[in-house]
Amino acid sequence: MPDTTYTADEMMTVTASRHLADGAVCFVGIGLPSEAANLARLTHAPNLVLIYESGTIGTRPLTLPLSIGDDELAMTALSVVSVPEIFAYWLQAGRIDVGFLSAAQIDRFGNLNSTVIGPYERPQVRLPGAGGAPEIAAAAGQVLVMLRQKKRMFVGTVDFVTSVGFGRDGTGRPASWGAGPTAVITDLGILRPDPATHELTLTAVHPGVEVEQVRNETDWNLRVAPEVEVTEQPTTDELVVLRELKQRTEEAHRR
Amino acid sequence: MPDTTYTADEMMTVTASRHLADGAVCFVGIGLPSEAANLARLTHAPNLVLIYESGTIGTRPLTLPLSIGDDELAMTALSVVSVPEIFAYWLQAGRIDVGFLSAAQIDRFGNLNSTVIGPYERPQVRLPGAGGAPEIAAAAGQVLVMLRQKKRMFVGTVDFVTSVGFGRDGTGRPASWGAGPTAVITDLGILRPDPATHELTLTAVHPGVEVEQVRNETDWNLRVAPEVEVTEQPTTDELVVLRELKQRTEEAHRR
Amino acid sequence: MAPPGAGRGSEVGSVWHTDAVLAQFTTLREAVADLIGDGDTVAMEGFTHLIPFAAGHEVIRQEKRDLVVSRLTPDVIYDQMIGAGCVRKVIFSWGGNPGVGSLHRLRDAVENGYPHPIEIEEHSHAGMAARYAAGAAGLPFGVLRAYAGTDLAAHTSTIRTLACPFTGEELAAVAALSPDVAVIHAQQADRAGNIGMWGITGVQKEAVLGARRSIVTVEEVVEELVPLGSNFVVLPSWTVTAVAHVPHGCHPSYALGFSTRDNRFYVEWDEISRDRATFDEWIDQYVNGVDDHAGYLRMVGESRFEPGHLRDG
Amino acid sequence: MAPPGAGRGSEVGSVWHTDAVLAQFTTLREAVADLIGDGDTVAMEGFTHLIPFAAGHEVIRQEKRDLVVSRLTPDVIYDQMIGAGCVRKVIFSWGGNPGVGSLHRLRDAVENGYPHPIEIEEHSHAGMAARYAAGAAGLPFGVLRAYAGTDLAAHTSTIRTLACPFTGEELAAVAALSPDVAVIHAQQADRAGNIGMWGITGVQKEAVLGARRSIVTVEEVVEELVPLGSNFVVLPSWTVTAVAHVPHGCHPSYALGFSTRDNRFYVEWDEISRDRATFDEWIDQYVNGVDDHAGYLRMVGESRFEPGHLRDG
Repeated sequence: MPDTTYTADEMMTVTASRHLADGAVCFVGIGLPSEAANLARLTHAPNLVLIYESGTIGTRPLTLPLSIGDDELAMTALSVVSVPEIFAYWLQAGRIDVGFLSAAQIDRFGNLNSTVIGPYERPQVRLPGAGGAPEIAAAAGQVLVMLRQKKRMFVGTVDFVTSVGFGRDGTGRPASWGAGPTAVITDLGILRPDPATHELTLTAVHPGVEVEQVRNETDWNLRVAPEVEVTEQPTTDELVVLRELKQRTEEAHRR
Repeated sequence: MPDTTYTADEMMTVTASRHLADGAVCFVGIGLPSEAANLARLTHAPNLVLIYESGTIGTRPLTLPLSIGDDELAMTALSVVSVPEIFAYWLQAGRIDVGFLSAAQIDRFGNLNSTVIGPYERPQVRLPGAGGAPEIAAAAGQVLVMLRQKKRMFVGTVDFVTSVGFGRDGTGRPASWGAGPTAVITDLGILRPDPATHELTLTAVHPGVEVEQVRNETDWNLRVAPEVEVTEQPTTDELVVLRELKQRTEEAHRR
Repeated sequence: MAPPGAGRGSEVGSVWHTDAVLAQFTTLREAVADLIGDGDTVAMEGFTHLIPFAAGHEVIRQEKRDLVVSRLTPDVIYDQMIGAGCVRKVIFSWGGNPGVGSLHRLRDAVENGYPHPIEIEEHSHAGMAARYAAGAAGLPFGVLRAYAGTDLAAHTSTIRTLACPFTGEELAAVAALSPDVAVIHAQQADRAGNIGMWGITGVQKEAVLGARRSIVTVEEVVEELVPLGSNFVVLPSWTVTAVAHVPHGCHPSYALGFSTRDNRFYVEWDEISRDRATFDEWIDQYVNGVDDHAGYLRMVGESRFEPGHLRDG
Repeated sequence: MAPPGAGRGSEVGSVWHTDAVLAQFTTLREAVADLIGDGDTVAMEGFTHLIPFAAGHEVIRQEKRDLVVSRLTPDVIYDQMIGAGCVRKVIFSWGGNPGVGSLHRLRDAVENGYPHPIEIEEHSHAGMAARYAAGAAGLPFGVLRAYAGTDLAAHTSTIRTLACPFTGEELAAVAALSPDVAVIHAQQADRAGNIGMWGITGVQKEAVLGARRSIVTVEEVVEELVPLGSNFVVLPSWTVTAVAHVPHGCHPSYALGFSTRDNRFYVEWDEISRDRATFDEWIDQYVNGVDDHAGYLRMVGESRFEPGHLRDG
């Protein structure tokens, strides 16, 4: 049963969580991806395998971690391995089905920037940097990207390619890699790469969102699919689970 | 107090054990080296660190292992690591002070053969092969070699270089490696490489052994040091500890 | 070299369907029948400890042929498989009977071509370990400081050299070893098929992670894996293909916490394997003459185990 | 690249004298004074868990200068050291306040050259991990499938490419990272100075094994290390230079089994560090205004720890 009282962020998180099939192996970044992945695990995908770059494999946190290495992740994991091992034996080896990323900028070919705004040597804003993202973007079977649709984040070309989507011109992704970004899930809708050109294309909007709104929050001439779907509203169950998860998390982090 | 009733093998083992200083980190092969290293640990070198290639670090076996991965090694170790790790992080990284090897053949420049007698493609005798020896021979701070002095084993040139001493002509050991074989300890005496030519030279005989005996059991024209020392007889304590160790071991292996 | 992430799933609608299925519990007979084919490259690993003998016997019983078998220490398990005619090629680094002497069936095959000629591909332990590690990491090769000055590289095509792009130092490169099937014995599986092992674990983790398929025999099935002891290693269920509950499946090797090594058997093997007829007789009686590992254990006799170290499997 | 085995001992008579000495128990003050010099490359590692904050504060207190500091996740510890003027260069892969936002002191140094300009050398986590692993393995470089198509390689001289000698595939090579000093916090040392840690251990083992010298602060000193929990890692005493008993030496990070992460502090740090004056005040009060970590803990107040998770140190 759909619940009509939800926020745009909740819509985004629920939509992202629905992209994760039960039993998939998911390499999760902190923040929005972690929230969506754990929502999936607590709803339709109880056997989702969550791997965090701190080395926790098969972790089942009760609360969302504030940091990628919180004790909740270690204590609820099937096993914990070293950081060199998690990147070599688990990510690089191609054992990850879904890599889940966010970023400060994304361009029309799904390339991600989390390094700098402005020139590298004299940045206007120095962002945190790559972390595990470049190799997740390359090696995961597919990549899901989650970020809020804002004009300053959806830019024609990113200031710095931290993680490769389809390359600067859409042809830069080697065939031997994973499929790359298959969906960019925002608070307004879903963008997917065009099968031929790899240009991100609006294929779905969330209920009540107009295509024009998405265009306005995109700093390039956004392609729109011939038929734009409307995503399904969150169910009451999804919202209840998500809100309880966030409440438990806030209580834990306040301590 | 010296004990005059001992075997040539016991003399060899005791002599080898005396080459290990307390606190040294020793990478140990099975058989004679393992016996000598554990004798040292149970006598003058209680803090000798024994590492076996099965991944056991700081092991303190009560009985000698029959195989390099016996449970006695795992259960008495400070820690156990994987085999890839023991070779990469511990041996290759240069953490080993003394590598302790044996072989089927040794040549005048301390090169060791444990691969084949005869040509490689059509061997007369197919020996077990390299195991950990080539990298122990290269990376350990120094190498001690233990084997019985027999003409068929002390050959002018080995049929196959499994582990490098000083190379085929005595000049083949890179300066960046460990010191290589510093002593070849046999049941008759001790051979050491000449500082200039690296040719193995008889520097000591065990009590009661004539230089001529050693020459007769060497299949090349053996160099003899100007002054050949005589090694010290085993003490009663050394013999008691060694014999108890061997008896415990035999009882354990008979089960 | 399989590309990372390629060919492991397919997108249907907006949901990714994964191949990362959980391990199936099965019998060892079914696992060997289904997962090991003639001509496969098979790594039956275990460094003295946890050697998967029951699986080796099942391979003999099912008359698998032309196998390429890899192992750091071929040990008695490959001696048996070679003597029984299952093996076309051995990839190894130390082929002896530890603490006892030769592997007579391996030697007979290499020296005399009996029961048929076999190929060998020979490395050092360090090289083999680096090959498995590269396989587990999805890299086409491993780098190590090794082989220089030895005669090994001249006889082994999976050893090459490469220069460090920073210092120019010349190092050894070894080709990754990614077996078709990895077979290991472990102490425990939980009910979901997650594998736990401890003590000396050799290259088993790397062999399984680098292999296309894997079979794990276990001493016991438990509700939950509880890490204990030094070097507790976990293989998640989704990295394993088949799990079979085979108590004492590693005899005459041992499983720490369950049994001790049957050193006497290793000594006796020297006599059994030295003579072709005695060997054939032993295989007929102890392997082909029984239905499964339980039958083998009855033949061997419970007296062979150290009672104090046994638990019910 | 130091050659393997070279320069670590000398032969006197027939006995090898080793440099492999056991770790010395000392105070953190002495350890930092003796082992960290101005200009050194220092790796203070810990992935969220077990971050050696007490040691970082001691570095600030002793006014170390021109340090090259490496860490996958610079975190608040390097933010403090950078703001206090100890750092010449940061080698890193993710420089944020996890779950909170920016490291303001790091940003102020990079964006505005305050308190002085700093150099950066930037990798991905995978690359940094491979660099530490190469250092621990005594190799001059590590190999990984990474960086292709990104703008990182163009800005970082410790990233190059090399071709697989078997397949021709082009891969990334990263220069080994072998710090002058590695500094970590662990749960336990035994009386001989052997170190035990568990839970998330990041790259700490590699950092210590790859470093010339090392300092380990520990939550407690025990008679004997008893492996427990997943991923129990041991560093033998002879691989460590100095051990100091510093309970809660990782606050506001956490030590599994001893404390929980002080998430509130990380959130508050955002405000403290945003402003130069507020930052200076905090350092004056909490670091320079106290003699040692016990003093810091008194300032912070025991109320900051989760009582249920604490044991007496």
